[in-house]
Amino acid sequence: MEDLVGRAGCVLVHGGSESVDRLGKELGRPPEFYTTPSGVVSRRCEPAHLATVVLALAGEVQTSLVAALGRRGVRAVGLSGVDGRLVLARRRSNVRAVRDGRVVRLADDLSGTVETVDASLLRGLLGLGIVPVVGPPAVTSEGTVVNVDADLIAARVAGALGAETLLLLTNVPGLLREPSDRTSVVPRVRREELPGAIERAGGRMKKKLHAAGEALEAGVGRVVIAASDRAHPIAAALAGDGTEIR
Amino acid sequence: MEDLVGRAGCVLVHGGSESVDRLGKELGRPPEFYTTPSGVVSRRCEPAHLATVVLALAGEVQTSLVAALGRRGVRAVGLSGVDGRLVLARRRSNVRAVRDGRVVRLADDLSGTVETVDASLLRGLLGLGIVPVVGPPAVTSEGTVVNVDADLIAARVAGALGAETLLLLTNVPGLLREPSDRTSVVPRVRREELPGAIERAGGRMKKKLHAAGEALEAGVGRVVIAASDRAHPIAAALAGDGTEIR
Amino acid sequence: MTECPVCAADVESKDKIAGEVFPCVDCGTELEVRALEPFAVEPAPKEAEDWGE
Amino acid sequence: MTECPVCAADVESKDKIAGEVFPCVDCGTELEVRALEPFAVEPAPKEAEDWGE
Repeated sequence: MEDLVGRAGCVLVHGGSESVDRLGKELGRPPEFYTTPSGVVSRRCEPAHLATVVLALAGEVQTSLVAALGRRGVRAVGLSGVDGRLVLARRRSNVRAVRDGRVVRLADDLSGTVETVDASLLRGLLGLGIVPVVGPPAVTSEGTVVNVDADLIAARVAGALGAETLLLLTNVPGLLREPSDRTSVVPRVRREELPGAIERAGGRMKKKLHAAGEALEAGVGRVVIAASDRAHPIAAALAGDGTEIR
Repeated sequence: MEDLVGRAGCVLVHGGSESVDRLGKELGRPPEFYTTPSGVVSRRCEPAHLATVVLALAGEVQTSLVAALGRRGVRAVGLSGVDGRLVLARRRSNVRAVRDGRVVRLADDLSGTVETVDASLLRGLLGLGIVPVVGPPAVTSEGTVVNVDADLIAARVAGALGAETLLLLTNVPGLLREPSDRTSVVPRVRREELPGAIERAGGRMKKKLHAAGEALEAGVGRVVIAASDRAHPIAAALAGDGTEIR
Repeated sequence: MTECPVCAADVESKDKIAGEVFPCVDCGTELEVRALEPFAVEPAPKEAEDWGE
Repeated sequence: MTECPVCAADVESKDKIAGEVFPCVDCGTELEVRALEPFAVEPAPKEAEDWGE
Protein backbone atom coordinates (compact mmCIF):
# COMPACT_ATOMS: atom_id res chain seq x y z
CA MET A 1 0.00 0.00 0.00
CA GLU A 2 2.81 2.47 0.97
CA ASP A 3 4.24 1.82 -2.48
CA LEU A 4 1.41 3.76 -4.07
CA VAL A 5 2.18 6.93 -2.10
CA GLY A 6 3.43 9.69 -4.40
CA ARG A 7 3.00 7.66 -7.60
CA ALA A 8 1.09 9.66 -10.20
CA GLY A 9 -1.07 8.13 -12.89
CA CYS A 10 -1.78 4.85 -11.12
CA VAL A 11 -4.97 2.80 -11.30
CA LEU A 12 -5.42 -0.01 -8.76
CA VAL A 13 -7.56 -2.95 -9.93
CA HIS A 14 -8.54 -5.52 -7.32
CA GLY A 15 -10.33 -8.86 -7.10
CA GLY A 16 -11.10 -10.46 -3.74
CA SER A 17 -12.38 -14.03 -4.09
CA GLU A 18 -11.32 -14.77 -0.48
CA SER A 19 -13.65 -12.01 0.76
CA VAL A 20 -16.41 -13.20 -1.57
CA ASP A 21 -16.10 -16.80 -0.36
CA ARG A 22 -15.93 -15.82 3.32
CA LEU A 23 -19.00 -13.58 3.03
CA GLY A 24 -20.82 -16.27 1.07
CA LYS A 25 -20.25 -18.71 3.93
CA GLU A 26 -21.40 -16.09 6.48
CA LEU A 27 -24.57 -15.65 4.44
CA GLY A 28 -25.10 -19.39 4.30
CA ARG A 29 -24.45 -19.57 0.56
CA PRO A 30 -20.90 -20.85 0.15
CA PRO A 31 -19.46 -20.69 -3.39
CA GLU A 32 -20.43 -23.51 -5.74
CA PHE A 33 -18.09 -24.74 -8.44
CA TYR A 34 -18.76 -26.45 -11.75
CA THR A 35 -16.62 -28.16 -14.35
CA THR A 36 -16.99 -27.19 -17.99
CA PRO A 37 -17.08 -29.96 -20.60
CA SER A 38 -13.38 -29.11 -21.34
CA GLY A 39 -12.47 -29.62 -17.68
CA VAL A 40 -12.07 -26.02 -16.49
CA VAL A 41 -13.27 -25.68 -12.88
CA SER A 42 -15.06 -22.39 -12.23
CA ARG A 43 -17.08 -20.64 -9.61
CA ARG A 44 -20.81 -20.70 -10.29
CA CYS A 45 -22.19 -17.20 -10.75
CA GLU A 46 -25.90 -17.58 -10.22
CA PRO A 47 -27.80 -14.43 -9.02
CA ALA A 48 -27.18 -15.13 -5.30
CA HIS A 49 -23.43 -15.44 -5.90
CA LEU A 50 -23.37 -12.21 -7.92
CA ALA A 51 -25.11 -10.47 -5.00
CA THR A 52 -22.32 -11.77 -2.72
CA VAL A 53 -19.68 -10.50 -5.17
CA VAL A 54 -21.26 -7.01 -5.16
CA LEU A 55 -21.46 -6.91 -1.37
CA ALA A 56 -17.91 -8.17 -0.84
CA LEU A 57 -16.04 -6.33 -3.61
CA ALA A 58 -17.95 -3.07 -4.27
CA GLY A 59 -18.78 -2.87 -0.56
CA GLU A 60 -16.21 -4.33 1.79
CA VAL A 61 -12.94 -4.69 -0.19
CA GLN A 62 -13.19 -1.40 -2.07
CA THR A 63 -14.17 0.69 0.97
CA SER A 64 -11.33 -0.76 3.06
CA LEU A 65 -8.78 -0.28 0.23
CA VAL A 66 -9.87 3.34 -0.27
CA ALA A 67 -9.82 4.02 3.48
CA ALA A 68 -6.37 2.42 3.87
CA LEU A 69 -5.01 4.51 0.98
CA GLY A 70 -6.61 7.61 2.50
CA ARG A 71 -4.83 6.96 5.81
CA ARG A 72 -1.55 7.06 3.85
CA GLY A 73 -2.45 10.35 2.20
CA VAL A 74 -3.41 8.78 -1.13
CA ARG A 75 -6.73 10.22 -2.36
CA ALA A 76 -8.53 7.23 -3.90
CA VAL A 77 -12.02 6.63 -5.29
CA GLY A 78 -13.57 3.18 -5.57
CA LEU A 79 -15.34 2.24 -8.81
CA SER A 80 -16.92 -0.95 -9.96
CA GLY A 81 -17.40 -1.54 -13.66
CA VAL A 82 -21.01 -0.44 -13.17
CA ASP A 83 -19.99 3.06 -12.06
CA GLY A 84 -20.26 5.41 -15.03
CA ARG A 85 -20.52 2.23 -17.16
CA LEU A 86 -16.75 2.04 -16.76
CA VAL A 87 -16.46 -1.63 -17.80
CA LEU A 88 -18.86 -2.88 -20.47
CA ALA A 89 -19.11 -6.64 -20.65
CA ARG A 90 -20.94 -9.28 -22.67
CA ARG A 91 -22.91 -11.73 -20.60
CA ARG A 92 -21.89 -15.31 -21.24
CA SER A 93 -25.01 -17.01 -22.55
CA ASN A 94 -23.49 -20.40 -23.20
CA VAL A 95 -21.91 -21.44 -19.91
CA ARG A 96 -21.97 -25.22 -19.78
CA ALA A 97 -21.26 -27.65 -17.01
CA VAL A 98 -21.09 -31.40 -16.63
CA ARG A 99 -23.81 -32.62 -14.22
CA ASP A 100 -24.52 -36.30 -13.57
CA GLY A 101 -22.50 -37.09 -16.66
CA ARG A 102 -24.64 -34.84 -18.88
CA VAL A 103 -23.81 -31.47 -20.40
CA VAL A 104 -26.14 -28.74 -19.14
CA ARG A 105 -26.32 -25.02 -19.91
CA LEU A 106 -26.30 -22.77 -16.82
CA ALA A 107 -28.99 -20.39 -18.10
CA ASP A 108 -29.04 -18.25 -14.91
CA ASP A 109 -25.27 -17.66 -14.95
CA LEU A 110 -24.36 -13.99 -14.55
CA SER A 111 -20.70 -14.06 -15.51
CA GLY A 112 -19.40 -12.06 -18.44
CA THR A 113 -16.37 -11.20 -20.50
CA VAL A 114 -14.94 -7.67 -20.66
CA GLU A 115 -15.63 -5.90 -23.94
CA THR A 116 -14.59 -2.27 -23.45
CA VAL A 117 -13.33 0.10 -20.75
CA ASP A 118 -14.31 3.76 -20.83
CA ALA A 119 -11.07 5.62 -20.17
CA SER A 120 -12.74 9.09 -19.97
CA LEU A 121 -13.94 8.57 -16.38
CA LEU A 122 -10.53 7.24 -15.32
CA ARG A 123 -8.72 10.16 -17.02
CA GLY A 124 -11.15 12.58 -15.34
CA LEU A 125 -10.34 11.20 -11.88
CA LEU A 126 -6.61 10.95 -12.61
CA GLY A 127 -6.80 14.59 -13.70
CA LEU A 128 -8.20 15.47 -10.25
CA GLY A 129 -5.16 13.76 -8.69
CA ILE A 130 -7.25 10.80 -7.61
CA VAL A 131 -6.21 7.12 -7.70
CA PRO A 132 -9.10 5.10 -9.15
CA VAL A 133 -9.59 1.75 -7.32
CA VAL A 134 -11.46 -0.48 -9.76
CA GLY A 135 -13.01 -3.87 -9.26
CA PRO A 136 -15.75 -6.22 -10.48
CA PRO A 137 -18.61 -6.38 -11.25
CA ALA A 138 -19.17 -4.97 -14.75
CA VAL A 139 -22.33 -4.13 -16.71
CA THR A 140 -23.71 -5.22 -20.10
CA SER A 141 -24.97 -2.77 -22.70
CA GLU A 142 -28.55 -3.63 -21.61
CA GLY A 143 -27.59 -2.70 -18.04
CA THR A 144 -27.34 -6.18 -16.53
CA VAL A 145 -24.74 -6.45 -13.76
CA VAL A 146 -22.36 -9.37 -14.44
CA ASN A 147 -19.25 -10.71 -12.77
CA VAL A 148 -15.99 -10.54 -14.72
CA ASP A 149 -12.40 -11.59 -14.05
CA ALA A 150 -10.43 -8.85 -12.27
CA ASP A 151 -7.22 -9.62 -14.20
CA LEU A 152 -9.10 -9.07 -17.46
CA ILE A 153 -10.44 -5.75 -16.14
CA ALA A 154 -6.84 -4.79 -15.32
CA ALA A 155 -5.67 -5.72 -18.81
CA ARG A 156 -8.41 -3.68 -20.49
CA VAL A 157 -8.02 -0.70 -18.15
CA ALA A 158 -4.28 -0.66 -18.94
CA GLY A 159 -5.04 -0.90 -22.65
CA ALA A 160 -7.70 1.82 -22.59
CA LEU A 161 -5.29 4.20 -20.84
CA GLY A 162 -2.38 3.26 -23.11
CA ALA A 163 -0.41 2.27 -20.03
CA GLU A 164 3.27 1.62 -20.32
CA THR A 165 3.22 -1.15 -17.70
CA LEU A 166 0.61 -3.48 -16.22
CA LEU A 167 1.63 -5.13 -12.96
CA LEU A 168 -0.25 -8.32 -12.02
CA LEU A 169 0.65 -8.75 -8.35
CA THR A 170 -0.20 -12.11 -6.88
CA ASN A 171 0.80 -14.67 -4.23
CA VAL A 172 3.58 -16.20 -6.33
CA PRO A 173 6.80 -14.45 -7.39
CA GLY A 174 6.00 -14.93 -11.11
CA LEU A 175 5.49 -17.71 -13.68
CA LEU A 176 7.31 -20.66 -12.11
CA ARG A 177 9.14 -23.20 -14.22
CA GLU A 178 8.38 -25.71 -11.43
CA PRO A 179 5.08 -24.71 -9.72
CA SER A 180 6.19 -26.09 -6.35
CA ASP A 181 9.54 -24.24 -6.44
CA ARG A 182 9.16 -20.52 -5.69
CA THR A 183 12.73 -19.90 -6.81
CA SER A 184 12.08 -21.17 -10.34
CA VAL A 185 10.75 -17.82 -11.65
CA VAL A 186 10.80 -17.50 -15.44
CA PRO A 187 12.32 -13.99 -15.82
CA ARG A 188 11.12 -13.28 -19.33
CA VAL A 189 8.34 -14.50 -21.65
CA ARG A 190 8.38 -13.08 -25.15
CA ARG A 191 4.99 -12.33 -26.66
CA GLU A 192 5.23 -15.15 -29.17
CA GLU A 193 5.99 -17.64 -26.36
CA LEU A 194 2.80 -16.69 -24.48
CA PRO A 195 0.37 -19.17 -26.11
CA GLY A 196 2.66 -22.06 -25.13
CA ALA A 197 3.05 -20.72 -21.61
CA ILE A 198 -0.76 -20.42 -21.30
CA GLU A 199 -1.11 -23.98 -22.53
CA ARG A 200 1.29 -25.33 -19.89
CA ALA A 201 0.07 -23.16 -17.01
CA GLY A 202 -2.80 -24.09 -14.72
CA GLY A 203 -5.35 -22.39 -12.41
CA ARG A 204 -4.98 -18.71 -11.66
CA MET A 205 -1.66 -18.43 -13.55
CA LYS A 206 -3.35 -19.53 -16.79
CA LYS A 207 -5.79 -16.64 -16.39
CA LYS A 208 -3.06 -14.13 -15.55
CA LEU A 209 -1.07 -15.10 -18.64
CA HIS A 210 -4.29 -14.87 -20.66
CA ALA A 211 -4.87 -11.35 -19.25
CA ALA A 212 -1.25 -10.43 -20.03
CA GLY A 213 -1.85 -11.40 -23.65
CA GLU A 214 -4.99 -9.27 -23.79
CA ALA A 215 -3.08 -6.31 -22.34
CA LEU A 216 -0.27 -6.54 -24.91
CA GLU A 217 -2.87 -6.87 -27.65
CA ALA A 218 -4.57 -3.70 -26.32
CA GLY A 219 -1.27 -1.84 -26.71
CA VAL A 220 0.22 -2.04 -23.20
CA GLY A 221 4.05 -1.79 -23.30
CA ARG A 222 4.84 -4.66 -20.92
CA VAL A 223 3.25 -6.84 -18.27
CA VAL A 224 5.01 -8.00 -15.13
CA ILE A 225 3.62 -10.85 -13.01
CA ALA A 226 5.23 -10.53 -9.57
CA ALA A 227 4.76 -11.19 -5.85
CA SER A 228 2.45 -8.96 -3.83
CA ASP A 229 3.42 -10.21 -0.37
CA ARG A 230 6.63 -8.18 0.23
CA ALA A 231 7.68 -4.73 1.34
CA HIS A 232 7.62 -2.71 -1.88
CA PRO A 233 5.86 -4.93 -4.38
CA ILE A 234 5.29 -2.16 -6.96
CA ALA A 235 8.86 -0.87 -6.97
CA ALA A 236 10.23 -4.43 -7.17
CA ALA A 237 7.86 -5.41 -10.00
CA LEU A 238 8.58 -2.23 -11.96
CA ALA A 239 12.26 -3.12 -11.65
CA GLY A 240 11.40 -6.43 -13.32
CA ASP A 241 11.62 -8.67 -10.20
CA GLY A 242 9.10 -11.24 -11.46
CA THR A 243 8.11 -12.48 -14.91
CA GLU A 244 8.23 -9.75 -17.54
CA ILE A 245 6.11 -10.29 -20.64
CA ARG A 246 6.54 -8.12 -23.73
CA MET B 1 -35.69 7.23 -11.05
CA GLU B 2 -37.03 8.37 -14.50
CA ASP B 3 -37.29 11.83 -12.98
CA LEU B 4 -33.51 12.13 -12.95
CA VAL B 5 -33.21 11.58 -16.71
CA GLY B 6 -32.02 14.74 -18.46
CA ARG B 7 -31.59 16.75 -15.24
CA ALA B 8 -28.16 18.37 -15.16
CA GLY B 9 -26.31 19.19 -11.98
CA CYS B 10 -28.02 16.64 -9.75
CA VAL B 11 -26.46 14.73 -6.87
CA LEU B 12 -28.39 11.78 -5.45
CA VAL B 13 -27.79 11.03 -1.76
CA HIS B 14 -29.22 7.79 -0.38
CA GLY B 15 -29.55 5.97 2.91
CA GLY B 16 -30.91 2.43 3.07
CA SER B 17 -31.58 1.31 6.65
CA GLU B 18 -34.06 -1.35 5.38
CA SER B 19 -31.24 -2.97 3.34
CA VAL B 20 -28.85 -2.68 6.27
CA ASP B 21 -31.35 -4.29 8.65
CA ARG B 22 -32.24 -7.08 6.19
CA LEU B 23 -28.58 -7.89 5.52
CA GLY B 24 -27.83 -7.75 9.24
CA LYS B 25 -30.50 -10.39 9.85
CA GLU B 26 -29.15 -12.54 6.98
CA LEU B 27 -25.69 -12.32 8.57
CA GLY B 28 -27.13 -13.28 11.95
CA ARG B 29 -26.42 -9.88 13.46
CA PRO B 30 -29.75 -8.03 13.47
CA PRO B 31 -29.60 -4.32 14.36
CA GLU B 32 -29.43 -3.47 18.06
CA PHE B 33 -31.01 -0.30 19.41
CA TYR B 34 -30.21 1.75 22.49
CA THR B 35 -31.88 4.62 24.27
CA THR B 36 -29.86 7.71 25.14
CA PRO B 37 -30.32 9.25 28.60
CA SER B 38 -32.55 11.88 26.93
CA GLY B 39 -34.79 9.18 25.48
CA VAL B 40 -33.69 9.16 21.82
CA VAL B 41 -33.78 5.61 20.42
CA SER B 42 -30.92 4.91 18.03
CA ARG B 43 -29.31 2.08 16.15
CA ARG B 44 -26.15 0.76 17.79
CA CYS B 45 -23.13 1.22 15.56
CA GLU B 46 -20.57 -1.17 16.93
CA PRO B 47 -17.90 -2.44 14.45
CA ALA B 48 -20.02 -5.38 13.23
CA HIS B 49 -22.93 -3.07 12.43
CA LEU B 50 -20.65 -0.65 10.58
CA ALA B 51 -19.41 -3.58 8.48
CA THR B 52 -23.04 -4.37 7.62
CA VAL B 53 -23.64 -0.72 6.69
CA VAL B 54 -20.65 -0.74 4.32
CA LEU B 55 -21.74 -4.00 2.69
CA ALA B 56 -25.37 -2.93 2.28
CA LEU B 57 -24.96 0.73 1.29
CA ALA B 58 -21.58 1.03 -0.48
CA GLY B 59 -22.10 -2.44 -1.95
CA GLU B 60 -25.69 -3.43 -2.64
CA VAL B 61 -27.77 -0.21 -2.61
CA GLN B 62 -25.26 1.95 -4.45
CA THR B 63 -24.49 -0.62 -7.18
CA SER B 64 -28.18 -1.25 -7.85
CA LEU B 65 -28.98 2.51 -7.92
CA VAL B 66 -26.12 3.18 -10.34
CA ALA B 67 -27.11 0.21 -12.53
CA ALA B 68 -30.78 1.27 -12.55
CA LEU B 69 -29.81 4.83 -13.54
CA GLY B 70 -27.50 3.42 -16.23
CA ARG B 71 -30.40 1.42 -17.72
CA ARG B 72 -32.25 4.72 -18.10
CA GLY B 73 -29.30 6.37 -19.82
CA VAL B 74 -28.18 8.34 -16.74
CA ARG B 75 -24.42 8.00 -16.26
CA ALA B 76 -23.95 7.73 -12.49
CA VAL B 77 -21.02 6.99 -10.20
CA GLY B 78 -21.43 5.71 -6.65
CA LEU B 79 -19.39 7.31 -3.89
CA SER B 80 -19.35 6.75 -0.17
CA GLY B 81 -18.00 9.48 2.06
CA VAL B 82 -14.75 7.48 2.19
CA ASP B 83 -14.18 7.84 -1.57
CA GLY B 84 -11.75 10.71 -2.17
CA ARG B 85 -12.41 11.65 1.50
CA LEU B 86 -15.63 13.19 0.18
CA VAL B 87 -17.36 13.39 3.58
CA LEU B 88 -15.19 14.13 6.61
CA ALA B 89 -16.81 13.34 9.91
CA ARG B 90 -16.01 13.54 13.58
CA ARG B 91 -16.41 10.28 15.44
CA ARG B 92 -18.80 10.57 18.35
CA SER B 93 -16.77 9.70 21.43
CA ASN B 94 -19.49 10.28 24.01
CA VAL B 95 -22.40 8.09 22.88
CA ARG B 96 -24.32 7.12 26.02
CA ALA B 97 -27.06 4.63 26.60
CA VAL B 98 -29.23 3.56 29.50
CA ARG B 99 -28.53 -0.08 30.44
CA ASP B 100 -30.08 -1.81 33.46
CA GLY B 101 -31.02 1.63 34.72
CA ARG B 102 -27.41 2.89 34.55
CA VAL B 103 -25.85 5.32 32.12
CA VAL B 104 -23.03 3.71 30.12
CA ARG B 105 -20.74 5.09 27.43
CA LEU B 106 -20.64 3.02 24.22
CA ALA B 107 -16.86 3.26 23.74
CA ASP B 108 -16.82 1.04 20.60
CA ASP B 109 -19.48 3.07 18.80
CA LEU B 110 -18.49 4.00 15.24
CA SER B 111 -21.08 6.63 14.44
CA GLY B 112 -20.09 10.18 13.60
CA THR B 113 -21.35 13.61 12.68
CA VAL B 114 -20.65 15.22 9.33
CA GLU B 115 -18.06 18.01 9.48
CA THR B 116 -17.22 18.91 5.88
CA VAL B 117 -17.96 17.81 2.32
CA ASP B 118 -15.28 18.18 -0.37
CA ALA B 119 -17.14 19.69 -3.31
CA SER B 120 -14.16 19.44 -5.72
CA LEU B 121 -14.69 15.71 -6.41
CA LEU B 122 -18.42 16.25 -6.93
CA ARG B 123 -17.80 19.21 -9.26
CA GLY B 124 -15.23 17.15 -11.17
CA LEU B 125 -17.76 14.35 -11.78
CA LEU B 126 -20.60 16.78 -12.55
CA GLY B 127 -18.24 18.40 -15.05
CA LEU B 128 -17.88 15.01 -16.77
CA GLY B 129 -21.67 14.86 -17.07
CA ILE B 130 -21.88 12.25 -14.33
CA VAL B 131 -24.53 12.05 -11.58
CA PRO B 132 -22.78 11.37 -8.26
CA VAL B 133 -24.71 8.87 -6.10
CA VAL B 134 -23.51 9.47 -2.54
CA GLY B 135 -24.16 7.52 0.62
CA PRO B 136 -22.76 6.64 4.04
CA PRO B 137 -20.32 5.80 5.50
CA ALA B 138 -17.96 8.75 6.00
CA VAL B 139 -14.36 8.98 7.26
CA THR B 140 -12.64 10.87 10.09
CA SER B 141 -9.52 12.96 9.58
CA GLU B 142 -7.51 10.05 11.06
CA GLY B 143 -9.00 7.75 8.44
CA THR B 144 -11.48 5.85 10.61
CA VAL B 145 -14.63 4.80 8.76
CA VAL B 146 -17.75 5.93 10.66
CA ASN B 147 -21.47 5.80 9.99
CA VAL B 148 -23.31 9.12 9.54
CA ASP B 149 -26.89 10.14 8.90
CA ALA B 150 -27.70 10.24 5.17
CA ASP B 151 -29.97 13.30 5.52
CA LEU B 152 -27.07 15.20 7.11
CA ILE B 153 -24.78 14.15 4.23
CA ALA B 154 -27.44 15.48 1.84
CA ALA B 155 -27.62 18.78 3.70
CA ARG B 156 -23.86 19.24 3.67
CA VAL B 157 -23.46 18.15 0.02
CA ALA B 158 -26.13 20.71 -0.95
CA GLY B 159 -24.37 23.36 1.09
CA ALA B 160 -20.91 22.57 -0.28
CA LEU B 161 -22.22 22.84 -3.86
CA GLY B 162 -24.22 26.01 -3.10
CA ALA B 163 -27.35 24.20 -4.26
CA GLU B 164 -30.49 26.17 -4.86
CA THR B 165 -32.74 23.35 -3.65
CA LEU B 166 -32.37 20.28 -1.44
CA LEU B 167 -35.13 17.71 -1.80
CA LEU B 168 -35.58 15.29 1.11
CA LEU B 169 -37.77 12.58 -0.42
CA THR B 170 -39.31 10.19 2.05
CA ASN B 171 -42.29 7.92 2.70
CA VAL B 172 -44.55 10.72 3.93
CA PRO B 173 -45.84 13.62 1.82
CA GLY B 174 -44.17 16.23 4.07
CA LEU B 175 -44.30 17.50 7.65
CA LEU B 176 -47.76 16.47 8.83
CA ARG B 177 -49.75 18.58 11.20
CA GLU B 178 -51.39 15.32 12.37
CA PRO B 179 -48.87 12.45 11.94
CA SER B 180 -51.62 9.91 11.28
CA ASP B 181 -53.28 12.08 8.62
CA ARG B 182 -51.34 12.08 5.31
CA THR B 183 -53.49 14.95 4.04
CA SER B 184 -52.40 17.29 6.86
CA VAL B 185 -49.21 18.44 5.07
CA VAL B 186 -47.78 21.70 6.41
CA PRO B 187 -47.07 23.55 3.10
CA ARG B 188 -44.56 26.02 4.42
CA VAL B 189 -42.17 26.30 7.41
CA ARG B 190 -40.28 29.54 7.71
CA ARG B 191 -36.71 29.26 8.92
CA GLU B 192 -37.45 30.87 12.26
CA GLU B 193 -40.29 28.36 12.87
CA LEU B 194 -37.93 25.40 12.36
CA PRO B 195 -36.70 24.99 15.99
CA GLY B 196 -40.30 24.71 17.19
CA ALA B 197 -41.15 22.23 14.43
CA ILE B 198 -38.10 20.13 15.34
CA GLU B 199 -39.18 20.20 18.97
CA ARG B 200 -42.67 18.92 18.13
CA ALA B 201 -41.62 16.36 15.52
CA GLY B 202 -40.60 12.79 16.29
CA GLY B 203 -38.55 9.94 14.80
CA ARG B 204 -37.22 10.32 11.25
CA MET B 205 -39.05 13.64 10.69
CA LYS B 206 -37.16 15.25 13.58
CA LYS B 207 -33.90 14.32 11.84
CA LYS B 208 -35.09 15.54 8.44
CA LEU B 209 -36.08 18.92 9.88
CA HIS B 210 -32.72 19.04 11.67
CA ALA B 211 -30.97 18.33 8.34
CA ALA B 212 -33.09 21.00 6.63
CA GLY B 213 -31.86 23.53 9.19
CA GLU B 214 -28.24 22.51 8.56
CA ALA B 215 -28.77 22.92 4.81
CA LEU B 216 -30.23 26.43 5.12
CA GLU B 217 -27.39 27.32 7.46
CA ALA B 218 -24.92 26.05 4.85
CA GLY B 219 -26.45 28.45 2.32
CA VAL B 220 -28.93 26.23 0.46
CA GLY B 221 -31.81 28.29 -1.03
CA ARG B 222 -34.70 26.08 0.09
CA VAL B 223 -35.45 22.60 1.32
CA VAL B 224 -38.52 20.61 0.34
CA ILE B 225 -39.60 17.51 2.29
CA ALA B 226 -41.89 15.51 0.02
CA ALA B 227 -43.14 12.04 -0.87
CA SER B 228 -40.86 9.66 -2.82
CA ASP B 229 -43.46 7.01 -3.58
CA ARG B 230 -45.16 8.55 -6.63
CA ALA B 231 -44.64 8.90 -10.37
CA HIS B 232 -42.48 12.01 -10.65
CA PRO B 233 -41.34 12.72 -7.12
CA ILE B 234 -38.59 15.20 -8.12
CA ALA B 235 -40.76 17.30 -10.43
CA ALA B 236 -43.57 17.37 -7.84
CA ALA B 237 -41.22 18.32 -5.00
CA LEU B 238 -39.53 21.03 -7.07
CA ALA B 239 -42.99 22.44 -7.74
CA GLY B 240 -43.38 22.64 -3.94
CA ASP B 241 -45.79 19.68 -3.51
CA GLY B 242 -44.65 18.90 0.06
CA THR B 243 -43.32 21.02 2.92
CA GLU B 244 -41.12 23.86 1.72
CA ILE B 245 -38.64 25.27 4.23
CA ARG B 246 -36.80 28.54 3.58
CA MET C 1 -42.08 -36.36 -25.83
CA THR C 2 -41.82 -33.25 -27.98
CA GLU C 3 -40.59 -32.28 -31.46
CA CYS C 4 -37.24 -30.97 -32.61
CA PRO C 5 -37.87 -27.27 -33.44
CA VAL C 6 -35.56 -27.60 -36.47
CA CYS C 7 -36.55 -30.89 -38.17
CA ALA C 8 -39.75 -31.79 -36.28
CA ALA C 9 -38.37 -35.22 -35.35
CA ASP C 10 -39.58 -36.73 -32.07
CA VAL C 11 -37.52 -35.80 -29.05
CA GLU C 12 -37.66 -38.17 -26.09
CA SER C 13 -37.92 -36.63 -22.59
CA LYS C 14 -37.03 -39.88 -20.84
CA ASP C 15 -34.19 -39.35 -18.26
CA LYS C 16 -33.35 -35.86 -19.58
CA ILE C 17 -32.40 -33.31 -16.86
CA ALA C 18 -33.19 -29.59 -16.75
CA GLY C 19 -30.81 -27.49 -18.85
CA GLU C 20 -29.37 -30.55 -20.55
CA VAL C 21 -27.79 -29.92 -23.94
CA PHE C 22 -27.93 -32.79 -26.41
CA PRO C 23 -27.99 -33.35 -30.19
CA CYS C 24 -31.27 -34.04 -32.04
CA VAL C 25 -31.03 -37.72 -33.06
CA ASP C 26 -32.23 -36.80 -36.61
CA CYS C 27 -30.71 -33.50 -37.64
CA GLY C 28 -27.96 -33.26 -35.03
CA THR C 29 -28.92 -29.73 -34.01
CA GLU C 30 -27.83 -29.04 -30.46
CA LEU C 31 -30.99 -28.77 -28.36
CA GLU C 32 -31.42 -27.60 -24.78
CA VAL C 33 -34.05 -28.75 -22.26
CA ARG C 34 -35.86 -25.53 -21.32
CA ALA C 35 -38.53 -27.27 -19.19
CA LEU C 36 -39.38 -30.76 -18.00
CA GLU C 37 -43.07 -30.30 -17.17
CA PRO C 38 -44.25 -29.89 -19.88
CA PHE C 39 -41.15 -31.11 -21.71
CA ALA C 40 -39.84 -28.32 -23.95
CA VAL C 41 -36.62 -27.91 -25.93
CA GLU C 42 -35.02 -25.11 -27.91
CA PRO C 43 -31.89 -24.88 -30.06
CA ALA C 44 -28.94 -24.33 -27.72
CA PRO C 45 -26.93 -21.09 -28.17
CA LYS C 46 -24.08 -21.57 -30.62
CA GLU C 47 -21.31 -19.43 -29.10
CA ALA C 48 -18.00 -21.08 -28.41
CA GLU C 49 -17.58 -22.28 -24.82
CA ASP C 50 -16.00 -19.55 -22.76
CA TRP C 51 -13.34 -19.43 -20.14
CA GLY C 52 -14.65 -20.15 -16.70
CA GLU C 53 -14.72 -16.95 -14.59
CA MET D 1 -12.08 -0.38 44.99
CA THR D 2 -9.98 2.25 43.24
CA GLU D 3 -9.33 5.99 43.49
CA CYS D 4 -10.90 8.93 41.73
CA PRO D 5 -8.21 10.11 39.25
CA VAL D 6 -9.19 13.74 40.00
CA CYS D 7 -9.55 13.92 43.80
CA ALA D 8 -8.13 10.53 44.86
CA ALA D 9 -11.29 9.71 46.84
CA ASP D 10 -12.18 6.02 47.10
CA VAL D 11 -14.36 4.73 44.28
CA GLU D 12 -16.44 1.63 45.01
CA SER D 13 -16.65 -1.06 42.32
CA LYS D 14 -19.62 -2.79 43.94
CA ASP D 15 -22.46 -3.40 41.38
CA LYS D 16 -20.87 -1.11 38.77
CA ILE D 17 -21.23 -2.34 35.14
CA ALA D 18 -18.74 -2.02 32.26
CA GLY D 19 -18.81 1.42 30.61
CA GLU D 20 -20.96 2.88 33.36
CA VAL D 21 -20.74 6.64 33.74
CA PHE D 22 -21.27 8.01 37.24
CA PRO D 23 -20.23 11.00 39.36
CA CYS D 24 -17.38 10.74 41.93
CA VAL D 25 -19.12 10.91 45.31
CA ASP D 26 -16.53 13.46 46.51
CA CYS D 27 -15.65 15.84 43.71
CA GLY D 28 -18.57 15.09 41.39
CA THR D 29 -16.35 14.55 38.35
CA GLU D 30 -18.06 12.26 35.85
CA LEU D 31 -16.13 8.99 35.83
CA GLU D 32 -16.40 6.03 33.47
CA VAL D 33 -15.76 2.35 34.28
CA ARG D 34 -13.00 1.36 31.82
CA ALA D 35 -12.52 -2.14 33.29
CA LEU D 36 -14.03 -4.33 35.97
CA GLU D 37 -11.17 -6.78 36.55
CA PRO D 38 -9.11 -5.00 37.79
CA PHE D 39 -11.56 -2.18 38.52
CA ALA D 40 -10.40 0.96 36.71
CA VAL D 41 -12.06 4.32 36.08
CA GLU D 42 -11.21 7.40 34.03
CA PRO D 43 -12.85 10.82 33.70
CA ALA D 44 -15.70 10.46 31.15
CA PRO D 45 -15.45 12.55 27.93
CA LYS D 46 -17.10 15.93 28.39
CA GLU D 47 -18.73 16.52 24.96
CA ALA D 48 -22.42 17.25 24.96
CA GLU D 49 -24.58 14.19 24.23
CA ASP D 50 -25.13 13.85 20.52
CA TRP D 51 -28.07 12.99 18.33
CA GLY D 52 -28.52 9.28 17.92
CA GLU D 53 -27.58 8.20 14.32
